[in-house]
Amino acid sequence: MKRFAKISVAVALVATVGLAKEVKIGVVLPMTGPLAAFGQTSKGGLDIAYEQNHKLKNGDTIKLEILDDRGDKVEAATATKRLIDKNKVTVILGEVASGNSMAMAPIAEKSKTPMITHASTNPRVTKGKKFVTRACFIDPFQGAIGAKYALDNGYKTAVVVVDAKQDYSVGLAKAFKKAYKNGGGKVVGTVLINSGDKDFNAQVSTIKAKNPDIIAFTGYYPEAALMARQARAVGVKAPFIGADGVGFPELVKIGGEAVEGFMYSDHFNEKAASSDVAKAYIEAFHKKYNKPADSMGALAADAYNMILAAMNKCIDEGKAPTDKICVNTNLRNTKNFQGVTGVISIDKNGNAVKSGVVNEVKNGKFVYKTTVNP
Amino acid sequence: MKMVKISFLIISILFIWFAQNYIDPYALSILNNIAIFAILALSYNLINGVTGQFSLEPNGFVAIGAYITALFLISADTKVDMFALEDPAPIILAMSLDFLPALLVSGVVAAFVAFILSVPVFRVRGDYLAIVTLGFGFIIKILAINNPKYTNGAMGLNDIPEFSNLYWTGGIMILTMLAMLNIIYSKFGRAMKAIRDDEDAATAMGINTFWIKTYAFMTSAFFEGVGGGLLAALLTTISPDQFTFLLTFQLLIIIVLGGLGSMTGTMVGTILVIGGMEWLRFLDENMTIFGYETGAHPGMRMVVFAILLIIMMLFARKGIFQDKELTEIFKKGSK
Amino acid sequence: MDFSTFMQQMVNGISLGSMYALIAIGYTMVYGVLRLINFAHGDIMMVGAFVAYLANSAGVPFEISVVIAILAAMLTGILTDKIAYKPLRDAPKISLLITAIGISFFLENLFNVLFGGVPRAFAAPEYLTKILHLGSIVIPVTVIIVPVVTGLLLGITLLILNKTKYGMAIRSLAFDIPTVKLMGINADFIIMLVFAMGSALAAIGGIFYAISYPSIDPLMGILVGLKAFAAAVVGGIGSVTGAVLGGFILGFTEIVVVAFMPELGGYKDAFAFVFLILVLLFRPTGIMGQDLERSRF
Amino acid sequence: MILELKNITMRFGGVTAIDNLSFGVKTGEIYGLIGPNGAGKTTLFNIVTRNYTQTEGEVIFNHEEISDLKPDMIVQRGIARTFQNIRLFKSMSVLENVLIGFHNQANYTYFESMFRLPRHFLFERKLKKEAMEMLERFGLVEFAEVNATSLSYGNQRKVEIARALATNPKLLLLDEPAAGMNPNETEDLSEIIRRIKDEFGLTILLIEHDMKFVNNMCDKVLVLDYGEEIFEGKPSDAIVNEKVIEAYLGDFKHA
Repeated sequence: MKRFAKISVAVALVATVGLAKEVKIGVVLPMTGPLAAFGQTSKGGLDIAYEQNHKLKNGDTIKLEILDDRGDKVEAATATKRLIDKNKVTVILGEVASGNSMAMAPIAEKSKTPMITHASTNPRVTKGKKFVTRACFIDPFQGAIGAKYALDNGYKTAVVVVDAKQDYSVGLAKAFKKAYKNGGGKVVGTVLINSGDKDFNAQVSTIKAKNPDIIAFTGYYPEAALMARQARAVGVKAPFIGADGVGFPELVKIGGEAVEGFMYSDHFNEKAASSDVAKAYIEAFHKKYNKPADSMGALAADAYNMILAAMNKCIDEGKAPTDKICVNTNLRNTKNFQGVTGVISIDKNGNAVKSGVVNEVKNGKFVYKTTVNP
Repeated sequence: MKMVKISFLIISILFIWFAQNYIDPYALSILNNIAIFAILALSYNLINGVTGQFSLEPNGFVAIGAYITALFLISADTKVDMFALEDPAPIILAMSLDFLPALLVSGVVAAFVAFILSVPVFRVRGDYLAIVTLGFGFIIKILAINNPKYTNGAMGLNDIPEFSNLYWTGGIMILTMLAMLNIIYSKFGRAMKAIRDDEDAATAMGINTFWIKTYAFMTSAFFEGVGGGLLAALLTTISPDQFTFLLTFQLLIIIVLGGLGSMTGTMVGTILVIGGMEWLRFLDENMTIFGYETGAHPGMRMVVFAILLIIMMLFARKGIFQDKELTEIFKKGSK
Repeated sequence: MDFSTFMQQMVNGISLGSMYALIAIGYTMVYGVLRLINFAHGDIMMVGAFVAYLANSAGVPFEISVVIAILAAMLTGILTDKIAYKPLRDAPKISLLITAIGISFFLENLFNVLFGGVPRAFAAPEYLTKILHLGSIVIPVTVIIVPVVTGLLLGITLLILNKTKYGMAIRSLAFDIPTVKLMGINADFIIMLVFAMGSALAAIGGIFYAISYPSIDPLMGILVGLKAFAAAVVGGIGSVTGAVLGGFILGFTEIVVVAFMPELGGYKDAFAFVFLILVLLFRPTGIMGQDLERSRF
Repeated sequence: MILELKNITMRFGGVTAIDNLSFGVKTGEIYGLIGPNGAGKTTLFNIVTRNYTQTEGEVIFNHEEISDLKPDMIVQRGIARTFQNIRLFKSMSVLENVLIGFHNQANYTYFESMFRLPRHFLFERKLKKEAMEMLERFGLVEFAEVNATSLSYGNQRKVEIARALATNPKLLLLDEPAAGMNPNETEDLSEIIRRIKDEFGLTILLIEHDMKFVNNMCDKVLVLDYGEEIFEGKPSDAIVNEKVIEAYLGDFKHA
């Protein structure tokens, strides 16, 4: 009887190798629209990881189905439904903006399709969801990094700028305020903006009136650059501190020297990466794009590799890599996964516990300052 | 002639029953989209095609309908958890209704807003109607963004229970079609067409054109509100940015392609445009034409549609059905 | 709200107002002559800003790329008229409006496809982005240049309209195109001139807008265009000075009111449309306008 | 006296179109308004139909001052009109055009139509019957389903009058009904006008240039020149009146 079992496993292996199936991963990214820079840089990192490896243990090849949601949450929801129902993908990778991910999460959960977001830091994306995991840290941690760094450097009073249109910004602002108050800082004001706005005269004059030591900007880079410009133009001297939504070359291009000294927390910085996985990725990145590797690309690569690792584990357990339940379970149980952005392990609510960095804009360049561990 | 109408009715009811049970989810979601856009286009055609008032109001009323229905459907504790900027106002927490009453209330509220809007709008003639209704759409969006206590602000609403299936969307589509045809084939429909052809002559016939235009505007608004509610319950997530002018632009293409003033034309227009939008999606994605990788160009689909609309206006201004109904074409043909 | 901040906001208000004015002039001229709301006009402003950006980043000196941008915008305006509006000269009003919307969508999405939706940094030369310090008031230099240039252009436009042969032809077209044609004036050439002038002014407005708010994207023309048209209606559609007046009123209100009551910030974009509805209710012809409704009996 | 106009003056900017004019029309009369082009005839017409508001003066219809009524209100009071250039509804059939005239006589509400309640059918049938009778009276039954604007000029004029009659008027205003018609069409038209006047007990106020038509139709005429009254009385007297001839001949002098 044993012989027969061995033969059938061999046959199964041969059979699967023979007709190496395609395993589809659905990817939803904002390739156009206000958040286009996030989408395009994420795809850059994903392409590197795909070139490095797109074969599973059993010979199946990975196929990426990438859809653009124009940075709009309804389009993100529709794209997710299309990927699951029409393209029959096994896993959904994406999205960047927390608002969009929160529109996608219920759809993935309802159809029991594992979904991993590589960059949405708002805790409510994975809250109460068994099929949604995350490859990046969450806002309470990132808010704490920014608050601690500001207080350590003697900025006692702060005005918090919130982008009322982005869940990411609202969540981050709440976390920053909590950590800043606990650390002894004083929030002297909150100012609302809407992403897509260009004129911040009103907000800037309110900040000038409050005259804080530091301005905590929790939105994305297009508005950050414009506000910095208009603040400097009105004579506001206080430095800005932001988060991963700000760390993009366009910040300097649009902001000019108004963004000099702009501090921000982030997932990854080339200089701080030590592991050989990271080094291989950075080297491949420089060869392909000859510009410094950014955090969005690195996170996307990590998420992609975590999916492959989970699928390979399913194959070891004798299940098919397209078995959504198995892939999801393995994804949720990822422990000490050596990724480009550091060691990643997923806790019980599907969030990643990992370290973060703080960078600063110094004459037009993003300079690494320090690393903060969970 | 009666037979033609009855047979159409039966065929569509059978089709809806068949589609809901036997078609794969993706195709079903397209059918749902077509049904909802048909409701919006049919009612939009009343004010635009039949009464000849060039208004750009749909996205405003669809937004009203979507928000009201969503707020009625979402349970109180989901609201508390979802509202991030400010806690929901007591009235918002108290709001809860079943699907049908929620849709009806959305329609009535939209119609009431239309009535208030019609006072400034119909006092004056011509192009200002287009700009004011366009401005109305913006004002609704800005109100939604700046009142987080009532609408969760710019982040919109998620986790809306998915009630919309083809029975609801298809059923209401049929009711909308019947209502529109009943209005057109009555003294009110004739009065609307008279206003479209020559408003002064209509006044000289003793028609109070202000009221007739307001009836048409309120009817359009009612069904656009209901359509908005169905859309919210289909997409399960809505946000202020979603109800932009693009929605009105799509409806414009539909009624122009189908034939301004023709309801059967609008049905055909909806199927062609919404089906086409989905089918042309490949234009946005990476295409390999003769081996040449074009790379993904999102937005190409809309460029094609914009060109299509301009060509249609230049060469086929009357649309497929002109302003005739299917039945009329049969009648004309047969004589 | 101390004095310096007040002056600060006054100056910003004038600058934004003049940008609206530049774009509003184009709307009012086209409407005055053709009774057509040129929905694509806002996007022509975007074309101006984008072409200036593209030429400049391709190494062309800023001043020349501005000229190229103006020419490109004029060409776009003229082509729009030739391809989409001329064949429909005597079609029902509704077809013209739908075609105008079609052109507007075509331009937006074409630029979106060609240059992607990524907001781009608009690099203006040093002398345009310098910041002056008058006592405690901090004034970016554009805030002075823009109103001055606008005043200049308004003067030139009025001069052309009132003093030149073509200007007279344009003004007469505003009353009755068929009769003007009878008098041997090539109406289509004059209409082309109107589109060219309107588009050129819109391009300049677009470039100034891009200098003050240096991130440009294909959809930047929509809202600004609509607000400029609302300003033209408030000022009195058909009257160029009315359009400029309307533009200033709108620009001024948006900046100053929001500066005094920051919590109204979110409603900034709605002011234009609230003005519009008020004007329609109480004075449909606008502040300076006269009733263009030709007698129908 | 069914219609009375007292000291009517109408100024457009600097131009005085009508200068302090007063006249009255008795019930059952066919009253003609004649005069050279630009004499103010159509302006006077539009004052009666309230499309224009006179600068000074009163308009009394059926002993009621109607100056502050809107154009559609005076139709319900019983004043119907036709237009100089026939303005039929181009997308509708002849029958539908006439049905528009009956609009206010069908009192069923919007919802009764939408939900097809009995009153809708009741009135629609009644309206259709009355409309067909009206077409019969004008000999247009065979064209009922035909698109109104595809008819001959004479027939289109008949449809327009039929449509005006459908509003059940007491006073019918005809703006150059015989314009552009050949002699036997004019004859046919004047015969119909006389018949409907008696059958519906109408009063008719008409503007006309065709003196032969005015002569055998009108009981009384008012001749206008530059907005002033230069003659009122029987048409036969008007033709021989020295001032009237001078006004018309004068036309050549001005040219």
